[in-house]
Amino acid sequence: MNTFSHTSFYDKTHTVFGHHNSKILQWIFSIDHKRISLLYLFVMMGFFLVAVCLALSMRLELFSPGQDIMSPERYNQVFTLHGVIMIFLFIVPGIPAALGNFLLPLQIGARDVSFPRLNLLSWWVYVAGALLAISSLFVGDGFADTGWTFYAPYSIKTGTNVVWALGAAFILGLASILTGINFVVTIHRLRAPGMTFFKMPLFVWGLYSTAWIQILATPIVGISLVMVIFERVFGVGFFDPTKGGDPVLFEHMFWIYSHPAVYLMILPAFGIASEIIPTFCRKPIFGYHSIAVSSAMIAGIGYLVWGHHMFTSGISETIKLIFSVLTFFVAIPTGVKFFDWIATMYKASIEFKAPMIWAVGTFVTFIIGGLTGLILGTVGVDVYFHDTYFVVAHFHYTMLGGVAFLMFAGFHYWFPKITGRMYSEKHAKYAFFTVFVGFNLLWFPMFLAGAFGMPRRYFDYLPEFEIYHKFSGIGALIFATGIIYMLITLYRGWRYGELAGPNPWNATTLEWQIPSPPQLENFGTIPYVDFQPYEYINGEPVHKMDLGVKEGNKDA
Amino acid sequence: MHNQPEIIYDKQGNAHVIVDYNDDYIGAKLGFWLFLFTEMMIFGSMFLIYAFYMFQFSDTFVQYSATLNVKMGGTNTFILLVSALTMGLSLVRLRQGNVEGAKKFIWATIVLALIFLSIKYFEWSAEIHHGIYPGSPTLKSMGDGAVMFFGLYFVITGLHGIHIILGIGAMIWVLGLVRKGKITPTKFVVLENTALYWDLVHLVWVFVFPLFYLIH
Amino acid sequence: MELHQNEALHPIKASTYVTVFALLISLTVLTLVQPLVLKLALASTLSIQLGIAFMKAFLIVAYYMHIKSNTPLFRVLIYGSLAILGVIYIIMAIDTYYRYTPNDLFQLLQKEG
Amino acid sequence: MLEGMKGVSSFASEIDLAIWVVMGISIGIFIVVVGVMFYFLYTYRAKKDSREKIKNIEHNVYLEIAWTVIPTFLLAIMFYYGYTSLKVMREVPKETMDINVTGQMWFWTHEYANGKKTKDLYVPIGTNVKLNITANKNDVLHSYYVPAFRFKQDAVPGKMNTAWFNAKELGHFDIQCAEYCGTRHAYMRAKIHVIDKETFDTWYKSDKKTPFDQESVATTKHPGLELLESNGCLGCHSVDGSILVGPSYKDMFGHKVKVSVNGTLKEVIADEAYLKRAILEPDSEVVDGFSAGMMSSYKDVLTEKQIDDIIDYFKNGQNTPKEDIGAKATSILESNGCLGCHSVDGSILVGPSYKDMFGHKVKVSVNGTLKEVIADEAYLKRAILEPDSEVVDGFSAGMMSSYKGILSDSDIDIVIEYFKGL
Repeated sequence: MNTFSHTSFYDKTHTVFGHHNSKILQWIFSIDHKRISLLYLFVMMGFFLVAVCLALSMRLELFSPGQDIMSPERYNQVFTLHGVIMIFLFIVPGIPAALGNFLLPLQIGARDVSFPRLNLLSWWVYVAGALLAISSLFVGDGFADTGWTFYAPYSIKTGTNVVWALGAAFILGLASILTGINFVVTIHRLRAPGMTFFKMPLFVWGLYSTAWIQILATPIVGISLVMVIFERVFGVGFFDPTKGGDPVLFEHMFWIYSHPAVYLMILPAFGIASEIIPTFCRKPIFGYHSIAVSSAMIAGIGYLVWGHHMFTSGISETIKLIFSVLTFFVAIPTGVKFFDWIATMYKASIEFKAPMIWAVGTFVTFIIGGLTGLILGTVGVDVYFHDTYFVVAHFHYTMLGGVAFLMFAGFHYWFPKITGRMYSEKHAKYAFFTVFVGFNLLWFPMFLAGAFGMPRRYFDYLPEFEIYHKFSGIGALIFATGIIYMLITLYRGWRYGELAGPNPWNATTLEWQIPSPPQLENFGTIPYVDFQPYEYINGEPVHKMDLGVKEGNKDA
Repeated sequence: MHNQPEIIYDKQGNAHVIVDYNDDYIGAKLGFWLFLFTEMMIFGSMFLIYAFYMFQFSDTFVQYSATLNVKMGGTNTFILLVSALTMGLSLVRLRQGNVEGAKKFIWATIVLALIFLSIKYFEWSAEIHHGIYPGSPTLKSMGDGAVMFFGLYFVITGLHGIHIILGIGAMIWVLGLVRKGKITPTKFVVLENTALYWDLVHLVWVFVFPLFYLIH
Repeated sequence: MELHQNEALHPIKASTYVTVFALLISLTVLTLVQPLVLKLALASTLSIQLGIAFMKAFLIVAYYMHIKSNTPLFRVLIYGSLAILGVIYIIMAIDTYYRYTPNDLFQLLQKEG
Repeated sequence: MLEGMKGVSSFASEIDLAIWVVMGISIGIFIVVVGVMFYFLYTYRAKKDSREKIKNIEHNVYLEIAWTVIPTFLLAIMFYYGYTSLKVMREVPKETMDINVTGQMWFWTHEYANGKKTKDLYVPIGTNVKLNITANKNDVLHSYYVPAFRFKQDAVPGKMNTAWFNAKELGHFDIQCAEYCGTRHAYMRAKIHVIDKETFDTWYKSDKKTPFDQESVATTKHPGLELLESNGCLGCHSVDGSILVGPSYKDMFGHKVKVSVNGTLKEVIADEAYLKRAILEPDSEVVDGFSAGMMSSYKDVLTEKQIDDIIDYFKNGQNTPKEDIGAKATSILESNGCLGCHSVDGSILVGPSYKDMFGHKVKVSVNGTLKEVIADEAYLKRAILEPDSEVVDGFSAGMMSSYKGILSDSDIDIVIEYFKGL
């Protein structure tokens, strides 16, 4: 890797136990936030591919009615595993722990996060949780078959390894909390002098709001999952109707976390969009303040809307209406963000590079996801759509077509910063279009199937629905092909791409003012930040600085 | 790493200190407070479950609250109160430069915590001896309200007990750090955070005690 | 240098601890005495007990945990977090209260209309 | 499309209106937002001189107020329709026919006020029906979902939830389970049959199992089998030897079974004591090859007498041919759609009637030539498996498809046995 003219973090690092000679130990014990972020990235993408394979096997099973390649029990375990991996191992840690870890210190002008050792610990905790989840596959009756929601009392009754899966989810929650604490403290303490909250890049705002959700909401689901473990091990009975417990209480406790978790996933993704749009529009972002504040508002109101997952569960009518109103209130700041991004495009000079195309494509899919969310927030309508494929399509349009797509947009955007090289622009665009076509073919038919009454989590279905499953099955294959295509393109860029230089996109935020890939401790000189994050004049950044560590000035 | 604080100047020539992430007192405290928030949410949601079932089975809750041993619970309340004081005074002593005094107060806190645990142990054994523990047939026969009351009692006091044990562990670790000279009258944030943790443990008990022992 | 910074942040004195301790002890005695002296309905007992508990909690957080002498940041964060917990409690309370009157809102509307 | 996508309940039109309004608003917002975005993307794409034309606009207070207020207004409309559609669904009329619905692992039971219990729900047209939906305490969450009626209500163990409807059209409408409940969640289906008032009343007062039964079958079934049916046992255990989630009841009684007790395998004989244990403490001895935790105890569900009836069915019920076969055969004929074309009362539908068929002479055409055969077992078997080889005179070939692979041999035997008695 010594092709770069400087000593990057790939060449030099510090670990928790001092210095090792072994390359592997230098990675897995490194306390450099950039290395930890890459550790997260690889484990996470590995699990993403596993979950995609699981999804493909489900689509194959559902391609025709009746039992084809697996038994109903196996199918239920597969969709549970798919959900657990995608939620707890991929999308929750996704942007914050991988991209956020890499970029947060770079964007605020810090040399690392506040607690580098805690950062490494959180990765280890994450790996431990992942291993626990995976090992439960091979013990006893196999992985839990409860769905990722672990609804009691089924999760208390089933003979599968629910305790292990719950334990894994709890441990992964712990990792998420540690990351959250680290980020909040970093943002409060380590911003470069002069950088007030309203001079921070918007990705940092997204991470900040997310970190608060990680800190305040994760413990609630953590303790609820522990309660279910207690139910199974000690027979406590909080959620067990035979002992006077109330299963609906579990639904409450579960969604108090799991709904904010949705915003936990999407807020940093919005942050990525807010970075990409001004860079490729070559102008300052429209409504910086409203985008920043709306992140905090979404996080705040997002805590109080969990009940819209429970409109048919028999909760009180009054509270249904309150939840519905609050749900609509979350839509307003979200809408404002989109309007701001689109307004940024007005009188701009838009360059259609791969990250921008990903971002624009995501806007289309996420707006569909968001608007169907409004349909689902309408109480009486939700009673009809609840737990059908309409919901499945909705949350895949938001989570995959929103969060994951923006995450991929972020990969393309910061790829030159992380690797120091460029990928093939042409192949990256082709990969995007493959993914985009496959995605819509996969999920759009599900809106129709759901609207016509196809419930979710069905191993088999009435013959009326076959056509939708056929389309989805084909779409799934195209989608998976596109993902592989994208990963190959990125891999080839990493191995053989041209050197990118410090600022290939001519962007403004601090991470582009240092060499790519960054050096250990990121900055040689930390600037006094008395300017806004996105300042352009005639499409050129106003501030051009060279903040890298000067070789030889600092030794180990 | 950096012993001298790093300073940069803005255009007007004013000096600004760059916070060193390796040695950031406020950061360490802020981080610990955030951790305390997660603890607060954990106990907060346990009390939420308590409130939920209390509303449903209020008569039973009152009835079985009377069967808990107020003497033992009350004694424990006083023990925790005193231990919070000794923990605070150890911090005061340390910051006054009196390392030995600080150590004595930490020991005192550990001893008080152990007394708390042993009283708790006797209390629990008495109840378990009567056949009252989660999942027991006796408890089941006492009705749904009793299952909930004692379920909550064992889970919340158990969770609190685990926190006490972790606190004792933390204090022993702190004593080790003091001996190694890693905690000094000028570098005391670990001790301060441990004291904060101990105050939280006390704080939780402030609510646990009346809610279980005194509602009759 | 940092030591001065910290001292400025929150000077602590043993006398504060002892005073707060005395207050806490007296409040605790009050909680113990209340059920013996006053036999009240559950709601009143609860409000008295929780009222005292909140007073004790305030004393602990304010003085033992130095929030009084900390920067405003800590205070804002604590109040914010407590507010969110509080709203969650309120929402749950509404649901719990109405759970046992099926179709609560519409039943009430029907009665009026 | 699912049976009866047209709204059938009295409030379906309100729900549909709400769906169309919110969909319409959403589609409108989508077209405007995405349209404007693509217009900008096209107009302001990077060109040679576009850099000079960039305008750094960072605020516009009026615009920002507009795009906060207008969506709020649209959302208020959506909320209003959400409210009205919920209202019609939740405001239960005063005069209702009450039906208790119990969900259990993979089976719905409907219980009428007079104690009638059915698998499918039969309701008279134009009547307010109130459903009290629950699940057994030792069961799990289910959700009673009737797409055509536009409502859905979770069945929560130990809690009573209500729903109501007033069916405006005759027909048969699907009930599905919409809350994940385990292995056979997808098969937890039933139907609501909306029938006219007279048929309903006659049936309601009779002892017939369903309004479509030709004769009262209540007496022909073994009481144990009925209990197995109405308690949902048949959702997991078959009576014909096929393996669902649990072992089949066929040939169980008196035979040896391998069970695992706390992890160790041992062999027991399925006698009365064992079967009783299996019903009351299903997890204490789990039959080898099946998993624990799937079945919940029926301790508080079945009475002593009922358990005895069930065990008596295992012991003797399967050998009481006459009455039992009638019911069994009817259900086979019904569920395979035979009765759609063949009657049992002599009337001619698409195919010949089953009445007075067995042992009688029939004229059939074989490859165009007519010949006379006697409808014996061999002939009937051929007629079921290769229907077009001999077509009864007066009916056309190609109407019926072969039931090879659909009906098991034992099914065919039962059916033929049944034909003998008609």
